[in-house]
Amino acid sequence: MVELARRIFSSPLTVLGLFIVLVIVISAAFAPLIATHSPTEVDLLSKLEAPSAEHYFGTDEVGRDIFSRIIYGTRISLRIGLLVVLIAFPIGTILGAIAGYAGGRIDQVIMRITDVFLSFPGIILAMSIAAALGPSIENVMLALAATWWPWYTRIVRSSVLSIKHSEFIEASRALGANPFRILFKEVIPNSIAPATIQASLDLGFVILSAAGLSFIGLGAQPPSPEWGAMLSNSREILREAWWAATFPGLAILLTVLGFNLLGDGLNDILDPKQR
Amino acid sequence: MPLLEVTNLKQHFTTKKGFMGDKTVVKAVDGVSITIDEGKTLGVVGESGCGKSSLGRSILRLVEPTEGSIKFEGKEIVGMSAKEMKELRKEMQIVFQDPYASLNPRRTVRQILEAPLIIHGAGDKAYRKELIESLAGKIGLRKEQLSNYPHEFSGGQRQRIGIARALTLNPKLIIADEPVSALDVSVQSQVLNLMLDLQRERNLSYMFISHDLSVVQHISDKVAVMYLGKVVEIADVAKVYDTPLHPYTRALLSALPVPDPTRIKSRIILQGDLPSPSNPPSGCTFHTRCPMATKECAEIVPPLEEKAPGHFAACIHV
Amino acid sequence: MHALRFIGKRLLLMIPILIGISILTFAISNTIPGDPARLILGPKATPEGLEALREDMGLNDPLYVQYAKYMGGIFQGDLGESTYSQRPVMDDLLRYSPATFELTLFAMFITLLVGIPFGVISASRKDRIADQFTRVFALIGVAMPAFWLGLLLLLFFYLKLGVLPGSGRLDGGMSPPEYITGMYTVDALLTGNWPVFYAAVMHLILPGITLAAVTVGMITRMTRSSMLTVLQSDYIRTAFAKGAPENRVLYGHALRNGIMPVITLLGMAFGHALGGSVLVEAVFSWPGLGQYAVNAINYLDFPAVMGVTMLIAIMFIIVNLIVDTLYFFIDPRLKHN
Amino acid sequence: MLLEVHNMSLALKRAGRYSKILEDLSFTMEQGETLGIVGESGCGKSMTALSLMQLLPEKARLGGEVKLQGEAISGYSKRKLEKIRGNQMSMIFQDPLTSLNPLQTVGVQIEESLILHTKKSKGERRARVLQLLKAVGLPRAEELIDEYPHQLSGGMRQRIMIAIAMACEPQLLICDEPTTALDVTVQAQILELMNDIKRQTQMGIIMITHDMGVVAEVCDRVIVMYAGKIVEEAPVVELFENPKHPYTQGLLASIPKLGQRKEKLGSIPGTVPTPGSMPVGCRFADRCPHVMDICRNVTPEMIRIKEGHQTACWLYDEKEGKADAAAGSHELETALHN
Amino acid sequence: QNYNEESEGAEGTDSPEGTAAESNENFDAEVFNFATNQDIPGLDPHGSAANTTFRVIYEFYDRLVTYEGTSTDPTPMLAKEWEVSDDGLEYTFHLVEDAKFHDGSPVTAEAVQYSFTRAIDVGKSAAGIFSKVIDKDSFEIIDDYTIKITLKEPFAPFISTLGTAFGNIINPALEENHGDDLGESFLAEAEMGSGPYVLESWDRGETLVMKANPDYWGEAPTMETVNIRFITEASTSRLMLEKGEIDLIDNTVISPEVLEQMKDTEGIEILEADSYQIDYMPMNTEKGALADPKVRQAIAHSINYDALLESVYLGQAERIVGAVPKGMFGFSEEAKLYDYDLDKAKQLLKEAGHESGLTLEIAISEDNEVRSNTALLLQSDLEKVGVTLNIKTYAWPTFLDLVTSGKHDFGLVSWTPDYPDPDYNLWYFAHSSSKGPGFNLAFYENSEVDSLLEEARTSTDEALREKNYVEIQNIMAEEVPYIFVAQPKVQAPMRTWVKGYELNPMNSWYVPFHKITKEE
Ligand SMILES: Nc1ncnc2c1ncn2[C@@H]1O[C@H](COP(=O)(O)OP(=O)(O)OP(=O)(O)O)[C@@H](O)[C@H]1O
Ligand SMILES: Nc1ncnc2c1ncn2[C@@H]1O[C@H](COP(=O)(O)OP(=O)(O)OP(=O)(O)O)[C@@H](O)[C@H]1O
Ligand SMILES: [Mg+2]
Ligand SMILES: [Mg+2]
Repeated sequence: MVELARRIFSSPLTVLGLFIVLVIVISAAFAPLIATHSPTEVDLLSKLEAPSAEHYFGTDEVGRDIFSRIIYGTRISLRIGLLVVLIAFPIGTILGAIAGYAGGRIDQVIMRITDVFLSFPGIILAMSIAAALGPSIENVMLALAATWWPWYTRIVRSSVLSIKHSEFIEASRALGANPFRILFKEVIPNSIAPATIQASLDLGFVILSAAGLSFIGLGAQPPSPEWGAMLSNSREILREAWWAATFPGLAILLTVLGFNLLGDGLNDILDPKQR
Repeated sequence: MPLLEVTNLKQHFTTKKGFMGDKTVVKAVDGVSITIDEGKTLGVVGESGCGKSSLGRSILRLVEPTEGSIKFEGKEIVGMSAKEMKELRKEMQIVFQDPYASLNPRRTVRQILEAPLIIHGAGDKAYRKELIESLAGKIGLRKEQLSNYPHEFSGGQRQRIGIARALTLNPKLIIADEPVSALDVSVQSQVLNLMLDLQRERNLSYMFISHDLSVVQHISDKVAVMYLGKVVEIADVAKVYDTPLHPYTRALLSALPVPDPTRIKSRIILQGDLPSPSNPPSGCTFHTRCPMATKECAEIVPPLEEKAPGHFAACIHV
Repeated sequence: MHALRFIGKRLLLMIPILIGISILTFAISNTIPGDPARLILGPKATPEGLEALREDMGLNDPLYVQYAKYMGGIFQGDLGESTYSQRPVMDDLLRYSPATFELTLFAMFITLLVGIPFGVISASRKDRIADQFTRVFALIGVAMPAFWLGLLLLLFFYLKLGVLPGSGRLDGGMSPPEYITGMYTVDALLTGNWPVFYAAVMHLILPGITLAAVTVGMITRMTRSSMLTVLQSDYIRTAFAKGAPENRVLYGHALRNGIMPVITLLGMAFGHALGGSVLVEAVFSWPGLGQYAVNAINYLDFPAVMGVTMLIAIMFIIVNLIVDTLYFFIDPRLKHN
Repeated sequence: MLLEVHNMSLALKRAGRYSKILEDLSFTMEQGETLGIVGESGCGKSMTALSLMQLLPEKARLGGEVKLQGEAISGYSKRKLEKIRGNQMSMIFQDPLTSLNPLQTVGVQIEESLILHTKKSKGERRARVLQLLKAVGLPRAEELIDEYPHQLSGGMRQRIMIAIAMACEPQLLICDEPTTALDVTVQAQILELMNDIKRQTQMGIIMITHDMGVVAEVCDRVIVMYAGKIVEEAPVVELFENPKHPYTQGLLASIPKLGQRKEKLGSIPGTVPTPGSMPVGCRFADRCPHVMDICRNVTPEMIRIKEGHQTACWLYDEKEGKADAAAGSHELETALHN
Repeated sequence: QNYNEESEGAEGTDSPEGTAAESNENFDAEVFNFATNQDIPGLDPHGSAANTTFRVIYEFYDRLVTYEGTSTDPTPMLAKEWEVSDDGLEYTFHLVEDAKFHDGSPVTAEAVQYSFTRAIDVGKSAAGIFSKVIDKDSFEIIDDYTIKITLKEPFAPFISTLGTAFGNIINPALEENHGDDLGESFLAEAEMGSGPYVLESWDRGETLVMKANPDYWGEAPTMETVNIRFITEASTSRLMLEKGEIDLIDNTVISPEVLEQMKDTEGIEILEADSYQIDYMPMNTEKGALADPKVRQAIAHSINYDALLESVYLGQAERIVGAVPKGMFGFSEEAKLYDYDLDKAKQLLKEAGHESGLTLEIAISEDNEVRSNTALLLQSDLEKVGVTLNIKTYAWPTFLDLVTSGKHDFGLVSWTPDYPDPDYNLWYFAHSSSKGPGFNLAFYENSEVDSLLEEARTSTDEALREKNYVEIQNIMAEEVPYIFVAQPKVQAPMRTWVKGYELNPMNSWYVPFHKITKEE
């Protein structure tokens, strides 16, 4: 533990990542305490006000406080990121482990299905789902999860393949353990590390993708303070009210950056090759 | 009746090689017959890739043998149902070469040692605890070390944990697949000593696989020398080492660097490397490297014959 | 010969994937509630007209019949007719895809040009300033919302500086070069049409950079980690032991080995860029597949949606096939196996 | 004098901290001599070799002085070092598969040394490469030159490594466990080749190994290392017949000898201390059957036992020491903790 | 706001001449650049219902009659004059004699007959209008330049319909290109008209280029070249307008908020004009609580119309009461206006038995700020009377499906009539035969309204028709199947150098390129 902490602190970028992620998590947890205004209350008298002591990040085109919206937006973004990863990760991991461990025909079938989803253009899937079920954050998450899991399948499968013939797994078989036990007690715990690191990076990427979908109007719907939607709504007045687009943009940038730095750091720390 | 009797065992692997998926057949074990008596050790030596591990693994049915018969205490193992086989697994265990790879890095030593007992539903919690702790003592671990993870141990300790795991179910036969090859000499001797002690104590039988001739000779009662999936010589250890018959055995023995600077050696240096088991030479598979090879060697597959009492070799020239 | 067999095999493998994709798309498009016939005819249509059109479009057939018909068409190179543009989907795809392809390829070009040297520098200066700098730079590219970046670039390079054009593939009023590949830069080059070539390149720069931002990050990161692994390998030590100077080792030995996983990733990056082009095309009014797809979905143009999806999937698979083939030629271990 | 090493020490950065890997190594070597370095895994044998070549990982602190043929190479610039590496001194690594670049043909890899250090023309280089291939006993040199490492067997690869190292006829050849990864029969071939080379050239060879058999076969003189320090140095016969340091004695005792069956082997209890947590005093103290108080407090100096034979142990003092306090392996029993 | 100042200052100080030079650079009096974000699906006048198509085919083709400037009265075009029989069934048109198609052949009575029969045969959008009253036997060619059309039944707005894009006259030479699809695939990408412009090139999704027709029979077109450019991103087209690369942006592209911001930009002008567009809210009268007129009335009372017009439309709209837009014939001045009266609303809800509150859902289609803001405001208004309004956004196809199949409570729709006659809107909105797919999205049914509508449609008596329409509006005001929210103004951002552009209230998509000039 101490060792881990020392490793983390020996890399300034990882510390930065950790810091950003912490700030986001804290903002999400204590949004009502941190926010200075309601995130959705419209105040037409004070629209497009520049940043000031009253409105730290200014106000948007209907007079909502951008700072508060961004703070509340962390909740949405974190929720999207976490839920998508939490849906995609187990599906991908289990399928990948089964494919890798079972091999043969099962592997073939699973990997072909994975290929289908992998080569399926995700954004079209998202658009179709939005068209079918209506644009909403939930549907965006569904679409993202549907296109995300194959990555975990691939990663886990390849790491399963690399440990599949390990002697400790062989030993377990020699002891008479059934495949189920081997899969869950021996194979999966030893092959999800790379996928876990990927998942931590993905938290950022999912948020980014969701913002992209919101940007083209498929994601979060108007009153909700989703960053991509905020950015989208204010893009036309980028020059008159720079703050309206800049802060949501920065929020996305920093969030993704934070998760990336952290994920990269974890990778460097956990990857035995680079020790 | 020998504890283990293996007759004409074959283990062929069909592999898709490379990008193309060309199928090749690797005859890893190609008609091996051996026996192991109770309380005795059979040493199996040979160079890398000659099929030693495959032999061990197919005896345990970790891979399905292609052909042949394996009898444990007279019972045929080949074709046995999964359920019966599970029962039998208590009797035969395996110890692996790599002390780093043979223990699940994410489980504590206690969990590792407890797993076999759980799998076979042996005893209750208290019993298991006691058994594990006594085993730990045997291999020189303190109780509190049981909750450590494998990476916190040295190679020798890990190898002993591997042996302890094999012992939890109190088997009769242990197949030790190069248990000391990855260890430093000073540690290797610890493990060898432990194995010898255990054998005496529990009347264990070993199949001891190694490529190190001196180690094999130290621990074995009988030795089988393998070359390209076949046993080329098998006999009591003294016979094999003192009067080796097969030219391969002789070459092996003479190639061994002896830790004695004063000894003057006359070496038989074999030419070339071990041929690929997927494309073995015709006739006697050794003829391509054999200093004694003649024309017939390329044609006749030499049978394993009793050339001297209790001393079998597969060569037409002895 | 080996290579041919390999490619043949891979092409065969595409078939189940494409069937899977077609089923998936078909299923999804058919869960979208709405009546394409009504969309075509608009709110002012007569019920008889609607019915006739639906019959005509085969919308009254059971789903599996529709699917079978569709697949039957595909094998004759017929992707059906777009209900929106009322042209064969194939024609539409030929019209829209070169733009996307050109943009994506250009972005890949930038990606390689920037990503690989950055990755190499980063790896060879691990944990030093240059490394930290390139890593942060790459990460910002990855983390920057493409649409935002696009807008900022437009604001700066188009409005403020006025050095680069703002939208479309050519200057207003300029007519495109003779259609050969549909990629304006290539066609202009082939026909020696220099003004058009210049304009086409200028128009590619901003969307290209925007699209490449993410992939540069991906490639830089992968190059870095792959180079780090390679730099620790024994043969690098051998090269140093021979007395080879650092640059010779870096570029002569390490890079070629380190580039392998990067090449694999390149296929993925290409797919990513294809997907990302939807957003970038929107910002830069780039008349490509992304725009076409958005339109197709907005108008329940199922044949078009199917067509685009299949095309993007095929492109993705083919690029990955090319990547694997490249791999095959670069790595002698695969050739001789 | 071919090589003089004075007080060489090395610290490496690990997880943000420097830890001492090598401490105060001093030894010398004559032209044509083969010096063996033995010791347990992790004791710093490879690091010693890499320190000599100055091919250390980044953030390494290397101290002391190294003189090659009287030239203090330890102070050389990168440029100058590149000139001597592969030229005056070469190195062969343990794993012949991973030590060759998988993407270059064998010919190109051998030729590289020639490009770097000689002014030979293309044709001359090719001729030299062919000559080298033949010299290391490889058949079909003409074809081999265009093959890739993966097409060759382990023994052939190791011969290629030797050819690379020999390309510029170095004065010093450092071999880091050159046969460990090989099969016995192939190992015998390579050792034979090494001995041939030794006979034919005046090259000094440093042979790193943990196999006492190999030491006995090829070395003239041996250095025994333990936990980053030299504990004993002696001519090969002297070392086997008259080992002084308890560690050396233990090491020799734990080797199963031909003719010795199912007997208890000697062994050394405990494990090697890790670089981060070296004990004060003698590093072997915790495992030593003869441990005394002084061992745990004061680091023993190298003591001359006889001409060419020295050891770092408190059991001995200058001259002949307390005559053979520890003699045979039988005293170093206690195999296991139980 | 200081960024704004700074940037303007920066631009100003950067190069006062620079800006001028730049605009000079992009100024070309011969070329008109028009930006829209909507692609053109196809060019067949009979096959498309898209405004972007109308805009260009209106320039490629001529019609019997047309709408000039801001007028919504049909004026002669190809038909220099016409007579209508007293029973309103027979129309005789006299064609101009110098009109020529772009291939040089004259525009004759045969072409007229050909065009209308094809419209009906093709059976798409255009047929929706014409097949009710004419079929292929309706035509009688009297001579080359005279044609008589006999309606199946009287249809008062007939002349008005002829001025729509569906009434464009196509060169019968199209027949040579027929194939088996009535030339649909050919005409989707080509034009065979006689209008002031010819199609020069069309890069789908990018630019459509029109060139002046040098042999145009009418007044020579002013613009030599017209580029219709597809720029999907509104902010990009805005930038390009500022740069002078674009002369005019489609009035649907930029939201009122941003237009507000653009007003002060130098060189840019926002053209404002009345339109017949109405934004309205159908309430499903066949479903749940909304089936009760009291509830609908209550809702009508709970909307703060003034605030809505002010904050959502930024004042650029007028409140309306009925389906007939202000300014159109038949508009009722007297229909009841519901005032913003929460007490009354609560009272009505109580009477209807919804004291304890009510939950309803409003469906809107995506990507329109005005609609989503309207819904938001509505939501907060209704909350005050205890009605919870959930907003659901749908993609346009899904939305269309939902509201035409009656699964909605509320919808929110914008609508512009194709021809300036109350018959158009009212028939669609109120006739029982139009329920659902016919776009009677309230599923409103009132037999009195039905018969009034039918009578007015078949009558030629303008006074009677007007009376009927007013009556219908009054009835509907009482029963409130729809809440008519606003009649917004059309605002088109353009360069100040654009002269002569008039927005027609009915055809707000129409840009008379052939009459527009550019003067610096
Ligand atoms: N599962 C398998 N699939 C395909 N080929 C295999 C498999 N297992 C072993 N082989 C092949 O069978 C041959 C014998 O392998 P085996 O591992 O039994 O040799 P070994 O004598 O144990 O060698 P080593 O000393 O290297 O452990 C080798 O050529 C090997 O490549
Ligand atoms: N790159 C490195 N960074 C930090 N410490 C290292 C590095 N490489 C090796 N070490 C440490 O240096 C010590 C000496 O390692 P070295 O490789 O020289 O041992 P060795 O005697 O060659 O062992 P072996 O017989 O296993 O090859 C070990 O404790 C090892 O953990
Ligand atoms: Mg083995
Ligand atoms: Mg080493």
